Amino acid sequence: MLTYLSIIVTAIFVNNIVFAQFLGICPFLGVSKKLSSAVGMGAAVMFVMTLATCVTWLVQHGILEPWGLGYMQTIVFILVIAALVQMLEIIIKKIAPGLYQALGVFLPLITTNCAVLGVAILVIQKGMNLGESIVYAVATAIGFTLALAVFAGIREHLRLVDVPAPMRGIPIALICAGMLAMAFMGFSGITIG
Amino acid sequence: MNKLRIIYNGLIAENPTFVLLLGMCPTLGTTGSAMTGMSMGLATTGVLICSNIAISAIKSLVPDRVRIPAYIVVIATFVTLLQMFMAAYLPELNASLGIFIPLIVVNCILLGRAEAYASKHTVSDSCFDGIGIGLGFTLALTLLGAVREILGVGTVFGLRLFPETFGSLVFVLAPGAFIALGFLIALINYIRNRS
Amino acid sequence: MNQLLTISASPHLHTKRTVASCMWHVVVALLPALAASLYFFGLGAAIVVLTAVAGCVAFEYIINRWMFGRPSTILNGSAVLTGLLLAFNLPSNLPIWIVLIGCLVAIGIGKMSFGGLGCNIWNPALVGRVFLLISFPVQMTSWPLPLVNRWAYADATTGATTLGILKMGGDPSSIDLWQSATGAIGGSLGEVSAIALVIGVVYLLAMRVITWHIPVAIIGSVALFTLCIGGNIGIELLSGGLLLGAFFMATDYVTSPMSRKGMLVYGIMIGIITIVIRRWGAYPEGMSFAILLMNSFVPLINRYIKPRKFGERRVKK
Amino acid sequence: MKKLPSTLLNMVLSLGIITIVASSLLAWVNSLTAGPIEEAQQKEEIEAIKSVTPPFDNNPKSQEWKWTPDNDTIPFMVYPAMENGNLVGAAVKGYTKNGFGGEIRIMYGFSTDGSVTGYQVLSHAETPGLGAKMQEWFRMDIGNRSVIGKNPTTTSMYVAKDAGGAIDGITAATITSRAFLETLRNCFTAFEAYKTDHGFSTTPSCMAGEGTTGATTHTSSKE
Amino acid sequence: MRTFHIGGVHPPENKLTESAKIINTELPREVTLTFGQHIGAPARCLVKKGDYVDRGSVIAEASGFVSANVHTPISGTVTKVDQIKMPNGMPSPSVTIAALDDDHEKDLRTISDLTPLRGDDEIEALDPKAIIDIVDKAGIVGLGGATFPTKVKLSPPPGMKADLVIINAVECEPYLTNDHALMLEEPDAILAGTRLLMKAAGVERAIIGVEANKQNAIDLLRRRIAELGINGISVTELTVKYPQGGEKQLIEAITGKKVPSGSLPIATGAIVQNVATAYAIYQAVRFGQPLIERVVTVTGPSVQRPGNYRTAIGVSVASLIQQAGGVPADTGKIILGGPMMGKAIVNIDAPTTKGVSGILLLPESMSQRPRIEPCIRCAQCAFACPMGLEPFLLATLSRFGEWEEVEKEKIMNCVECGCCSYSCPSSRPILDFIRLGKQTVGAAIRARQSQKK
Ligand SMILES: Cc1cc2nc3c(=O)[nH]c(=O)nc-3n(C[C@H](O)[C@H](O)[C@H](O)COP(=O)(O)O)c2cc1C
Ligand SMILES: Cc1cc2nc3c(=O)[nH]c(=O)nc-3n(C[C@H](O)[C@H](O)[C@H](O)COP(=O)(O)O)c2cc1C
Ligand SMILES: Cc1cc2nc3c(=O)[nH]c(=O)nc-3n(C[C@H](O)[C@H](O)[C@H](O)COP(=O)(O)O)c2cc1C
Ligand SMILES: Cc1cc2nc3c(=O)[nH]c(=O)nc-3n(C[C@H](O)[C@H](O)[C@H](O)CO)c2cc1C
Ligand code: SF4
Ligand code: SF4
Ligand code: SF4
Ligand code: SF4
Ligand code: FES
Repeated sequence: MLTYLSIIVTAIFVNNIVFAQFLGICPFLGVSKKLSSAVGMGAAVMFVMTLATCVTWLVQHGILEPWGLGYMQTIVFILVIAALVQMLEIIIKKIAPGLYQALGVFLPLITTNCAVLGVAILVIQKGMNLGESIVYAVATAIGFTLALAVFAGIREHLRLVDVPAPMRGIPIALICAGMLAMAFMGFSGITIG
Repeated sequence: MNKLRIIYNGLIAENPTFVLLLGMCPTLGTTGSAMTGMSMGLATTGVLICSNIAISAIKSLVPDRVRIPAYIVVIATFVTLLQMFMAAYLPELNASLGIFIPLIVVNCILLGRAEAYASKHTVSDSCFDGIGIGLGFTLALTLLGAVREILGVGTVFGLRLFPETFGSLVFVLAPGAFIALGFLIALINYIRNRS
Repeated sequence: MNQLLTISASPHLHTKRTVASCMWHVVVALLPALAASLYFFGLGAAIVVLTAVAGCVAFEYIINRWMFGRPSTILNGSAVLTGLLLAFNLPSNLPIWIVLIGCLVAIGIGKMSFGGLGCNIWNPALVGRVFLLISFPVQMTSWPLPLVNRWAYADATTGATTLGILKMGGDPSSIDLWQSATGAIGGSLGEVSAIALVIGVVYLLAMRVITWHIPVAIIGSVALFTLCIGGNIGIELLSGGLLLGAFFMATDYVTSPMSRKGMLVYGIMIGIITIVIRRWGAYPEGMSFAILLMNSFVPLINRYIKPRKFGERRVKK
Repeated sequence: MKKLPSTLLNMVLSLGIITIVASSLLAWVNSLTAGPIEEAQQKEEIEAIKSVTPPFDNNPKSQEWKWTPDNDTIPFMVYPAMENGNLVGAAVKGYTKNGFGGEIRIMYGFSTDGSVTGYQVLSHAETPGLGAKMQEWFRMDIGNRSVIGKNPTTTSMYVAKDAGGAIDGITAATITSRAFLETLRNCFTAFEAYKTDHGFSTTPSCMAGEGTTGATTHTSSKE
Repeated sequence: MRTFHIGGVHPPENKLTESAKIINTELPREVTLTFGQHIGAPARCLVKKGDYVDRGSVIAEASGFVSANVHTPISGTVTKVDQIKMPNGMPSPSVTIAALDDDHEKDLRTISDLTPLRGDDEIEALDPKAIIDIVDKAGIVGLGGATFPTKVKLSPPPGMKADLVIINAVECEPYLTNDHALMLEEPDAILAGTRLLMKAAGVERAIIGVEANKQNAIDLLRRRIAELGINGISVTELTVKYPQGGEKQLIEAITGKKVPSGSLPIATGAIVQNVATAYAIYQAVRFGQPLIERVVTVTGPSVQRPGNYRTAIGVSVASLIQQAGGVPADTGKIILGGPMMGKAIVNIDAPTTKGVSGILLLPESMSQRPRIEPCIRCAQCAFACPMGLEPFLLATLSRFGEWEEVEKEKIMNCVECGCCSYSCPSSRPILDFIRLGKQTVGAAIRARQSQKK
């Protein structure tokens, strides 16, 4: 139990995927202009990340390792993720059109989101078991969504203030991300138990 | 097109980091020092050149509807090759770049160039495009790495410029990466708007 | 005669309060704590405070006039206040060049990159402080002892802060709360004297510069949460930057929520995060980080927690 | 050249061929690089062991012995260093999760009597310029920084800031220093356990108030 | 003491003319009457140049349900039917009547057109319908500032039933004292007018709301109620706080009920009328006097003889100021109404209208707005807003043209009380931006509604 709690706290706050691990920066900068799309993107990432981590973990331990194909990890994982996203898109469109409306536009973006592949590889590198991997994936996605939501709020605020011209847009967004990373450093070294 | 122009285009006019804002994760994640930044840039350049060549070579053999998966396979192959060579011959560098090496696969620069350039141009043009864009990326990463290294610990490529006590550690850590890149881009915006 | 009449839309009256008077009131409220720090830390405190204030004012002037070409804003006192509060968060033996870097970061990054007064999201003084803490941890965590060597600056005798002692596994019962209240303890130069800080906040409340919501929410949640996890409330409240932060920094208008309910949520979260960092994190002190973190959430708080509109029906569950 | 039309057959063929070519290429390169990769990893370990222990003539890797601390599952590795069949010391690969940035892996070398002969930090996530200084700090001959040549039975391997400690921690990185020394103590315990297990005489332990001492499971891979 | 609970400010009261008796001014020899003196459709002109009109006769009649008659306060000849420049400088159609001989001050009671003096019994016998009819004929509109035709308020929409009349004697605007003076001098008429209002609205209860800074008026009204043995009318003392006189705020202060957003005040069962309106109703019912005069406070820090002047509606602003000693040399701004909601004017030769409760002359030093500074997000404006809005947000969104957002943020709830602009330490023109937003959003809403129909 404690390990799970520790995984969750670490993944959300201490080693936040965006602010500490530098993964998923493009959607973080690209899809955070409006709060609603930020939350949609977060939900989509959570969906895909959890499923992808689960499937790739099984592939790694069920196929690649027993057959000595460890070197194929990168290529297999990215194909699995791409296929998964495609399938999800088709399935969601069929069974839950409402959800598709909400998540659909974000799904294609996610294939090339390094956070998804990153987490899939990280859980293998860290030697996590399936349960831990899933918890880690969910927590990471929560951390990502949190980062996205906070950032969207900040950017909505920035729209209404007088940012100096050369700083407008990406530069000030990056400075804000830096400030957030600095604030999140307050959690560094948090140990549970 | 003039080959030099293609390279200039990638290096400056369409610099993937400062102008197109692609590949932000490795840009931030591997620029703790000028050396790691440059290594990452070169590693990516290598894969980019190879994948650009391969993709433009096979472009007419790939039906449109499966081109994205096909490109991904090509790119992933070269990334895996790079991984193997680095693990075998450059183990230390491999360890310091860590997860960002396999993640070259999802770097949007690669797929972006495959889609926007290699799939429409000749092999040699695509090769030069790879060189140009790759060097542009390398330049950006090296620059950012150098800035962070200098501000953070007072060295550049390990060369000491001032005593370490005067370095602001924050620049080699996560917040400094964002802040340094933010101001670099602002500076570049400012210069571009002036000229 | 008709041509001379001024035409403007109502209202035609205006409160006497100005931006400058708000800021200077806070400066006045900080004077007791400044006096205490000069008494306890002597020369070092004077040097750091003067450097920080001068640095912040100078950077604001330079950036405003020479980079943006805007009118100077230094008379409204907000840069003075940022400098003063930044100094209050630094050890009194900090080298001048580090103080100046702090000023540059606070004003340059924390305030002016966002567009100046009123545009920033994070508390500039804390941005400067945390930047220094992360960048120069060695210098930022050596605390001169109070009342010792008051005429020394760079080579003052140093010791640990209350929270530092606790973090290192020290015995809580060895801590003298009376010293914490008066300020005869190690720490950032402006945070040590609880009594002086309380005098200041009473002045601010009486002058109606701030409302009670944020300070009370922070102190209340720190006390309650400490009680829940079995800590010593007195120590948590009186040590570190808690009071300085709760009274003068979390209350910064620009970076705190704009509704009373929002202020309470913000304050409560600051209190909880502070204790979490103090108790479980690597840093002995969590106030600065907690405020910066909650500053980040202020846009969301403002968006979702709003004043109740007149005649708006409450949404029934 | 015209593009192939997107018929099903074309798509399957095209993707199939690309995949087959790619996998064969990878398999071939893998077979070429597998050796060098293995070698690089082996070399790294042996180099590390060599750098911390007295000279030896055996293959310590082939004589590795595992020791698992009480509160964890991943074992410490003891690599005995022999010269002419006599134990001259050992390298112990240990880890801690109490670093500032999480896990730190360190290899310590001991001489037979338990004095520290060297160490190598194998991996860590400490802050550059702070905790990361441990690689050099604890071998510096300044004040009481160095742990080299000191024996945990006679020197209290704790940070001087903490009661009774005899080692100067890294300035402003007490957490890393503690983690470093904790690993040292545990590695020493592992080495002692190895000696007991293999019938070498143990030096009497006077490490009072030790955190993790007892070894619960030990298996020798040479059995 | 009772008061409303969201927002509000307390600017310095500056009631310079607090204990000044009402001064009756001489009837002017010339008046100018405009047709749009009330909220609603402008009245339709009934006279033409050269017509002779008798004092108190209708010169323009209501042109719809929400509209009101306009009467002339003097007898005389119509000399002009033309556009004139209003105080704000905008042209408006109007009638000018000049007394060519000396009969312009004719006693109203001698004019046969007007129903003559009614006795007490006669008044008792009037039914609600008849009272509303008299009010309608007399062209009475709200004198509290909004100039809403009173008969409309007294005829609630079907399904709505009033159970309380609230007399608004709050006068929370700084400087103004006209209602205060009226209460001190005409308590009996006000109480009688209140009873007429109760009867017209068919309610048993009336509450007169007065702020605590008018203690003598409260005591006087309470004493008269007791002495006359009137049932059903009481006086409630209220904390001094602007904009307590706002209808919604007053209803909440007195009854604790909040007018739901988007509804009429009648939804709470209350009808709010200004004291001067009650007085005017009594005048109309008892003496048959239409709304041709009112009390106006002429005041200002450097005005020579500030005071409460009873004056004919339609005299020029300048002539009223003359009564008070003329325009002081240091004047920088002249305001019709109080300093919080009143309008600054350019043309002092323009006529007064039914809605003018005060003329405020501010010296130059008080006329300029302080320098605008950046918003420091202090939320003072939000704390001050009696409608619970977020003025800083409405203003900023309006500035950036985010019309959909401002509509969602309920910009239309704003009553334009000015508390936000008043309390802003950065002296931002908050309300100016909000007015812009309200105009745009209001137009969009009307366009949508007409599309639906
Ligand atoms: C050192 C010092 C400098 C001040 N400078 C200014 C100033 O430049 N502008 C200003 O408006 N108030 C300044 N004040 C504050 C005023 O003296 C006064 O306290 C404040 O304006 C009172 O405003 P209030 O009555 O509206 O609260 C200063 C105060 C001090 C202690
Ligand atoms: C950005 C930053 C990074 C830090 N990294 C480390 C670290 O790697 N190891 C460490 O022990 N302390 C680190 N610290 C310092 C701790 O937070 C804390 O100050 C220290 O553990 C205890 O202080 P002391 O060593 O002066 O007693 C870091 C501090 C900061 C601000
Ligand atoms: C902000 C605000 C302040 C007001 N203040 C007063 C006031 O002090 N006295 C008053 O009689 N009417 C005031 N009014 C007008 C009232 O809302 C309301 O229209 C009036 O009391 C109704 O009575 P009447 O129709 O007899 O004028 C105010 C309106 C607003 C929007
Ligand atoms: C009550 C109050 C508290 C303030 N606290 C701070 C502070 O903690 N740090 C700071 O840099 N400025 C502070 N200021 C000044 C000012 O608001 C700040 O510089 C703005 O954040 C700059 O945009 C404060 C001002 C007031 C009125
Ligand atoms: S890999 Fe993905 S998240 Fe990372 S830089 Fe590229 S697109 Fe952005
Ligand atoms: S993957 Fe998409 S969002 Fe990311 S950089 Fe490329 S185009 Fe932009
Ligand atoms: S003018 Fe409107 S927004 Fe401003 S305080 Fe009054 S009601 Fe609120
Ligand atoms: S009162 Fe003025 S400065 Fe304060 S929040 Fe409102 S608009 Fe901004
Ligand atoms: S005088 Fe009070 S609101 Fe008008």
